Amino acid sequence: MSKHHSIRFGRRATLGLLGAGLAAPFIRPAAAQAAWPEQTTIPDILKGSGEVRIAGFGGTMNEAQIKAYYEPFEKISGIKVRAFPGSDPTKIKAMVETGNVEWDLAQLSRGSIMNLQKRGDYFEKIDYDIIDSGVDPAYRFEYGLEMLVWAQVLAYRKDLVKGEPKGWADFWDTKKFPGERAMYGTTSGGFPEMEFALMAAGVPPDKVYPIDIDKALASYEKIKKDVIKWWDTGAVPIQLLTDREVAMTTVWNGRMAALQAAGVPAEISWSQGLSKRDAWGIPKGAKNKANAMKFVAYSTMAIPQARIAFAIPYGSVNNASNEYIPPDRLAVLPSAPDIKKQLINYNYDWWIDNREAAVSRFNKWLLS
Amino acid sequence: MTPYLLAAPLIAFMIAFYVLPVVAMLMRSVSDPSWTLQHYAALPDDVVFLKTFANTFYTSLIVTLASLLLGYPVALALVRAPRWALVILVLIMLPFWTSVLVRSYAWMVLLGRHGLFNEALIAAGMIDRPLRILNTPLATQIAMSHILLPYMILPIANALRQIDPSLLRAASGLGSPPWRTFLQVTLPLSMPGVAAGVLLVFVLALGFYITPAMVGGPREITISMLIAQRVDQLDWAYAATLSAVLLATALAIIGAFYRLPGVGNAFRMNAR
Amino acid sequence: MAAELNAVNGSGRGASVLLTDLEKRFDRTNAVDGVSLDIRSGEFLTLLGPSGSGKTTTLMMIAGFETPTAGDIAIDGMSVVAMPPYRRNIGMVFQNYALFPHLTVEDNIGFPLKQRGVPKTERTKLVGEALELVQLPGYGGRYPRQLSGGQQQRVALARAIVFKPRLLLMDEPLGALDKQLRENLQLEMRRLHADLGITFIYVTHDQEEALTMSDRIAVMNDGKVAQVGRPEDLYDRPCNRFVAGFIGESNFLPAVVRDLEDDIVVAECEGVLVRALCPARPANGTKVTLTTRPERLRFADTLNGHAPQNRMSVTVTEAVFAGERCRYLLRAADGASIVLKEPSSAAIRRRQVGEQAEIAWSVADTILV
Amino acid sequence: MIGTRILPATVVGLILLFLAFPILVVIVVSFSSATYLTFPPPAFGLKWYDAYFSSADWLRPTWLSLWVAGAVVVMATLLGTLAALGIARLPRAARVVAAGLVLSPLIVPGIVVAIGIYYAFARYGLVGSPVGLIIAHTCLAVPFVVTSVSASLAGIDPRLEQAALSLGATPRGTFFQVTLPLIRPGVLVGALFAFITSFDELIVALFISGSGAVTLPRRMWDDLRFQIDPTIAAVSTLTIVLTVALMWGAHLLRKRAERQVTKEA
Repeated sequence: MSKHHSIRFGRRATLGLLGAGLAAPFIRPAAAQAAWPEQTTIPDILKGSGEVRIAGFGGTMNEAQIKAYYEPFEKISGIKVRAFPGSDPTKIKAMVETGNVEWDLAQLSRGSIMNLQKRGDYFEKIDYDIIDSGVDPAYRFEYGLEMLVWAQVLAYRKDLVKGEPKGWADFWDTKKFPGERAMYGTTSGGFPEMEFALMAAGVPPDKVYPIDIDKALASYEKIKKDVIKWWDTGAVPIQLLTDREVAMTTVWNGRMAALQAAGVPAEISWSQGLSKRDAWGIPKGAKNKANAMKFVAYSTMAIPQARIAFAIPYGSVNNASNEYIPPDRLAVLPSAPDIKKQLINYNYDWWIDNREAAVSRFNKWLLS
Repeated sequence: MTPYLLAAPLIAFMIAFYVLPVVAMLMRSVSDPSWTLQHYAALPDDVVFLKTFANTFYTSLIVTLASLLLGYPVALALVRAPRWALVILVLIMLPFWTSVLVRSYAWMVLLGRHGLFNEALIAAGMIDRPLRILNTPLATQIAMSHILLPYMILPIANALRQIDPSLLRAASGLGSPPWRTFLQVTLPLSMPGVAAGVLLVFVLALGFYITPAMVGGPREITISMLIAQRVDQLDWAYAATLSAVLLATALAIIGAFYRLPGVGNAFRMNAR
Repeated sequence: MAAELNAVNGSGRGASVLLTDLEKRFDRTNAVDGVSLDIRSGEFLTLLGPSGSGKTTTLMMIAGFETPTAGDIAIDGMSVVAMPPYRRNIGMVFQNYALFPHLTVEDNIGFPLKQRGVPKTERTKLVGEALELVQLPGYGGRYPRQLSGGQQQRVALARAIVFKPRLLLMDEPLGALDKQLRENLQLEMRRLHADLGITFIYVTHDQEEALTMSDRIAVMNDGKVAQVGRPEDLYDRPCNRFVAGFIGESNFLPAVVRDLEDDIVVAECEGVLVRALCPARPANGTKVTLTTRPERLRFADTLNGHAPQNRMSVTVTEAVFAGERCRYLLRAADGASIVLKEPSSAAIRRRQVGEQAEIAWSVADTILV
Repeated sequence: MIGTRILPATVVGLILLFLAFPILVVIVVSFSSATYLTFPPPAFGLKWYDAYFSSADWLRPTWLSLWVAGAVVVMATLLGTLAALGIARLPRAARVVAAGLVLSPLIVPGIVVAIGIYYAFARYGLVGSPVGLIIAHTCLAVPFVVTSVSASLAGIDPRLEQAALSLGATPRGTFFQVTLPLIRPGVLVGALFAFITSFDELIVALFISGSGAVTLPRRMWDDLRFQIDPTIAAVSTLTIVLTVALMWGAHLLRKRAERQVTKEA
């Protein structure tokens, strides 16, 4: 029974892992209506034999990935895919250190991968020779390749908020938009949304990084008493909106569509949101490293990237994907051109170097 | 020799599969990155740690008191009302079978400003505007008490069951009114059970994490959350340090309690 | 030696038990401190003493639940110190019955038979006989909790004798029962003892019970045997103040030895000379204590010619009528308090408080301790 | 007079309501037609039960959890009962050490246990298999067995064991014919707790069930992190129904056994 109180709630809600939860059963019937694009050929270099063991986040995310690229890859490449749930940087660390590398590929975030890499050699380098040219250079890095785009944005209840809040100044303005707020906290490995605090204080989106922690905390101070919950996992703000506990909150975009489909009058305001990404990383010493590389290359091609968006509202890292996605679907993806330009790119590099300081300063401020 | 032989398989099993792994993890508090006590030395100046520790203690204390106040009458009923014993027992045990995650969501649904509780109070005309309970420390205390109540009830019921009924008859035979019999006979004799329950609930409450995170107030951070944060940041030395402190605290409390007469004996949890 | 005794007694049904310098230390205290006892075959011996006197510890050592720190226990001439309890073949009845709550009466009584591999049909027969013996026929199917205290005690007894042990140990077996029931069961145990002819070792702190039931009593105090003897010997000839005080009521009077006549001591007590029996030969001038039983004292004027040798003048300070007898508290010349119990009779005049009187008693009832 | 009876009954009733109400909410929500958790539900239906029973993704973890928990019950009850018997007879100092060791899983934070066990089990080659789960869960379940059995043992009159020995039962015979039947309720309660401990364990399972050995709590977790739909309420309700049925069944069996005895007598 001791585990009841020790369940790690947001253990994997770290860095890019946040993306996992966007795997809501996003209007599954609707997704099935439109015809999914099919990839019919691949370069021979991506073909092979044997297997590749891929760790994802399980649940509906896993279902989406199976349909979007695990099954097609098996068919077209001859490499068998075995999917595991529960990807987690702490496990990668333990696996590599004990030499018991169970996975050939793991869904993580650039932050998790670089943070581990900073402490030792935990990942294989990515072979960019075989990566599709459509993959935006912004998503490429030495020890991993980003493969899924999602967003951390402002959401509000239309029946509790009059007008359309746009950006963080509005979120902070509790006179113009009265009502309780909720924001992402640090409780179990979360990252304070200092970017939002800075933009609320008037810092232009392109000047947010490097983050001025003092300034961010001073800005937070203005909204502290209105934030009734510092949430630590994606389900909480959704439930808070559902129950009318808050008028406005930050959310991960994935679950919002399902909420709207269920009839809750909630809306996303994309403006000044953060664009975050999940990435593939190959654990050091993976047995099927070559197959993993092939799969990374395949899954970031335009069509597989487009297919995932049919199952869940995630964006693509491949610039060519958008043409395979129907416009009405594209309209809810963070990678849609209209939305992408409203978002700012989350700076993993700054957070890797400053996470501990930022989090402990935030903790101290919160408790003061 | 036989007692040692009987205990040996379990002790060996636990040393191999539990103690060594956990000790290895805790050792990181002094061996990471090199042999040092700096992680411990830094704690007294660590404001976040101190406040969190105080908050965790305070919450555990409140929850223990609440569980005691709520648990004692139920334990008494369990023992004194044999006809209802099974029903009461089932109601006590039910929460055990419901995932804590699920129960926390149930509390969110119940305690919210538009939740059942507030709606009922408003409908009854007792309040005009909804009370804020969810996302406050009170919600944490309610939900944690709910989870831990069985751990209080069972030891107390055990102690009550062992009281010789003839003592109670004797007391009432001597003209003692029921409340005085309770205060002078039942309560003192059930103290070992109370102590065991208090100990168990307090120690378990120290490690809570998920419930405060889900239903608690904006400034509630517990030691376990802090540990989880640091594990996530791959700062395992600090996580191990906090774990060791939590463990030492729990052990110290248990040690202090074990000195009380009868507690060791009453540290039991059988339902019947 | 025990074997010899056995041969002398000629009884094969009961075991003889010989305790030699038996000792049991717990931490620093000697619970049993050099007990030697020679218990004859077929005897009903009671270990009597206040709580903490070592009687139960002695019994537990005989049963095999405690190992002696020193000394020896021999049953029928064979040392059993190294023998585990389950091989000693001793029946035992415990204070709180110790019936197995999960077994029926039948299974409880059949338990020792089952351990000995007695086949089921035989077992049923023997259990039935045992139930007859303790007058509980037809109770075999019940569980202990469905029986009264007295019934449980009978079942415990049946269970302890059903396998025909040669020695039966009983640890305050009647302690938890009410007075009426105790007295019934005391008689029943005597009867059983007579019928079975096996050796009984009985522990109690109740002197009346000990006196009623035992062939011999070993009075224990502070881990030692204070005196062993037949009930009447202990009562009439207590050899020390503890025994005199523990068994029955006694008057203790300070005295000084003045003369010796054969086996009789003449002592000065409360201003008069009193004669007392004494096995020892104390020198003149020795300070001693005389004991007498209150019921052996008489008011001299009620004695119709019969003239005990010891006499003394007293004042009545308290008079209590207690049904079958009257109890007087008297003050002697030098101020000692004396209790006198007189059988009540409408024919005898009751004394008043403040009245002067002379009391008398026989030399045989006066012991010097 | 009436007040002295009704007032305590009301208080106890309210406390029991407090215990039961969240569970009732879970049960009601499991019959909800809504796709999110809300109470009271807008309408009722069985769609979440349908979702559960028609999904191998739910049924497979259920079976795995059931048989892992079953194995844990066997291991923990066996090891724990033996140890409780031994610990009770140890000298004081050894007893305190052994008890501290056995009870420690109650107080070590789960995350520390999980990481520690992961490292060790990786070395032992136990990660990713049900065997590893069973071993780890056994460690976590054992304290409940030991405390429960110890309590039962402490409640046994030592004279019963002495009586058995005096009646000719060997120490072995005494154990099987007297001690064991007497501690059976404690053993059963311990076994029950062991089952729940394993059946509801998440944190260690998250770490060491790696290679596809997905247990039910873990499956719930994967679902719960980001979406809250009533399937988990349906799963919880099924567990509750099963438990109540088991407890009631045991009660009826005991009742019947007692009634038979009374009839014979």
